[in-house]
Amino acid sequence: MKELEKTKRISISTVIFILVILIGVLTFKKPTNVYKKTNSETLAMVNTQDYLVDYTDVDQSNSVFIDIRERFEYSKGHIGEALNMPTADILEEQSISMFDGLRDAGKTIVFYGKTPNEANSAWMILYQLGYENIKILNSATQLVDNRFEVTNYDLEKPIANYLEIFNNGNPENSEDTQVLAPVTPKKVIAVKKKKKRKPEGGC
Amino acid sequence: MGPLIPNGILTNEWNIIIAVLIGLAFGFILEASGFSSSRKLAGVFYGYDFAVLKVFFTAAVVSVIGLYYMDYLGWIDMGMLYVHPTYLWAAIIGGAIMGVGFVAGGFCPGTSLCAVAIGKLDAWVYVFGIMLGVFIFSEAYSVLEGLYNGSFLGNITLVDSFDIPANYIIFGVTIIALVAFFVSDIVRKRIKKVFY
Amino acid sequence: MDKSSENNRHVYWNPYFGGFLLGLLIIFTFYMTGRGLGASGAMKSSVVTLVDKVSHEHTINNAYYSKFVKDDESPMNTWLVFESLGVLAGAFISGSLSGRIGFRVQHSPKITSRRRLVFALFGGILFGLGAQIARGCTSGAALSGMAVLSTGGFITMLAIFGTAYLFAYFFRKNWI
Amino acid sequence: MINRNLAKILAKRYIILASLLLIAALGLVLLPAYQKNEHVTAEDLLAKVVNPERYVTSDDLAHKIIAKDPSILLIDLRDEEEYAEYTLAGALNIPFDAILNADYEAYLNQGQYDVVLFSNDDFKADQAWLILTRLDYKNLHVLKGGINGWYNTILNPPEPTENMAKEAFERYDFRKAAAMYFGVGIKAQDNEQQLNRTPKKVVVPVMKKKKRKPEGGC
Repeated sequence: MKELEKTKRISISTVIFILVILIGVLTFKKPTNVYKKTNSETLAMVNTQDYLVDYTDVDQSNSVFIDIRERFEYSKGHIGEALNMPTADILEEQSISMFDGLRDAGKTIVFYGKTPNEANSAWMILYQLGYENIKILNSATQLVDNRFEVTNYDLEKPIANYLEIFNNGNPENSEDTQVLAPVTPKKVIAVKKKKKRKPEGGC
Repeated sequence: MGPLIPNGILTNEWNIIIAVLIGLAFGFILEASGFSSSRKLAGVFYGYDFAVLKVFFTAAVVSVIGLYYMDYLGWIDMGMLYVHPTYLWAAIIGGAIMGVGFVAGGFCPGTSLCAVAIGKLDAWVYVFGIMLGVFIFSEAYSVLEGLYNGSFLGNITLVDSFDIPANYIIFGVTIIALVAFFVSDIVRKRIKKVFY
Repeated sequence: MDKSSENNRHVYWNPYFGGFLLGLLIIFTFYMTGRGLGASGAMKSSVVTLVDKVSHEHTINNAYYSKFVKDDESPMNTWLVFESLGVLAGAFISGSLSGRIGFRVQHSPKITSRRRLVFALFGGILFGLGAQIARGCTSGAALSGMAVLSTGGFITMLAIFGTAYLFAYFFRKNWI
Repeated sequence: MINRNLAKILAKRYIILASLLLIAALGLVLLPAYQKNEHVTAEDLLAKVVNPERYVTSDDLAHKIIAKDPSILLIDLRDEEEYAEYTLAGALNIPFDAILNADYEAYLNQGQYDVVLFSNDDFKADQAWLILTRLDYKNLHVLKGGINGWYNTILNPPEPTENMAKEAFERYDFRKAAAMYFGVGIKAQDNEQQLNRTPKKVVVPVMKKKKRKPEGGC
């Protein structure tokens, strides 16, 4: 049983192992921003229209407008009381603490940009982080003659009957003119399995 | 972050190189721990040498503690790891057959490869036996298929089976391992020494 | 004590140290590849390759072989085969460093070499059979399974060692 | 003296080692649990959001479609009726509600094609992009302006006025030609033909992504 006498190596390696764990734990930082909503919850929320609010429906006394455009655009003109917070800054420590404060105070936050599309991403990220008191202003905003105007916006509304455009300028219907019609090739898509694979294994 | 290859951080070509390197280390550790000697291995069943139990349990405890720390620290994604599937009766019956084979032959496949490398002739025969066993299994697969594929419980872990958080299970396993080490030392002192 | 290689031959690592390094190796394996260690898979691949060489027809018709035979690559081209080649090399290095290389049959002085070889073959067959049924051997199922707390791994481990202890009595002459 | 002390410590060396191991295991139990982010963290997601690279302009897309670029895969996120009415050439319909369905994962989560998501505007497409990017799907793009933008730029481009730069005219010419290519404004064209053609079925043989399959290793 010679081997049991030799404990130098095992002692040293155990100490190193414990040290590595200790260092790892001590230097470990918890993720600051954690998703509170799963993807399917987000998808369900996005499918409702609850997060969109019209300018006229905003309860001014209990709401805070936040302009998510860049600073210079904000400086040119903005909604009266609005604060400025470009999309890139929404996860800064100060921003998060501000959102926390507003949430705890029961205030509604209304994001707006040039169009709702612009405010969309910022809203979505914060919604997934659990800030349910944020809404998007369903309006387009623009600067007209140095006055900041808020106009209604038709979100995701098809602007035209697409078929009409084909009919326009095609008054005559002849049967034998397929020559010019571009026949779009049938797209055959073979999706290969991705590089990222689940490990397989076993003995 | 990890595991590196399934997450695509390292390309798949590395897999082979790493396989050889891991094999090298595996073989070295097994051989240096004395697992190339069938009599040392069999000692665990007769109480004169508990190297198998010690190496095996230490490895299991260290790896499980290490992996869960890494998971905690976000260095590895436990969900990406391959969890050995549980086919209840296949595991029990297969394990029982292996147990008889272990005590009769004195090796398990990994250790027999080590013994093959250092020229133990009984290990050569043993490896040949394993291959014969695989051959028999394959030929009799139609008979054994029900057992092989039956009672499938999924790629479950003890966390799923007992519904206890993994950390408590690990703590329990650690205690069991330490008790086993302690008991094995007592047993070894009482049993007549066998020189081999 | 460890002056001559004759003595050195029986001096192995502290089992805790070996186990500790083995544990680190398992962590490393999972960290790199997401899978555990294994050994008997290589032997299965060899068997499949051999049978495939002898009769390709047979491997395709057999439900078990056909799982591992692919048209475009050899069944030998698996992770475990490469790992096992590494095991052979690693064990050889370790063995040569401590002077343990040499062709011999290791057996208890009470039995003959012939008896030892017969039992080795018998044990090998059983282990090969069992490893296929349980989908893994001590390293693949039990050790790597335990590292990720796999229920199957624990069951396999308990089954192996439990039965081995039960049957140890019948084989005692071979070892003690 | 030193030797004796050392011997004392050595006598207990295994107990010390065992307690170290126990402490390590206990540490795991005692460490405060925290919630983990799966896939992409919010910070990384924001960085990707701020980066405008995900947008594809309709001009670029028109170029690619006309050049029959094989690397793009168009995904129409509108519902089936709208899809049946009109869609972009070669687009595949994955209704917005269904983007998380496992059936469509093979299309969205792959490294082979540049996936271009589009809806009527880019609002929905952006939302889908965000949800899918959080899952760490790669190669996803959004058609800037969506179908409305497509209509306004390619199919019905505004005519440049006299005092505009030369590029504007070149762009206009390209758009006109592209519109022609996509079947607009061609005289003596068979309408029925057009109508039947547009909502074509796209045949997509998909290889399923390999799922974690319990495989007999040994």
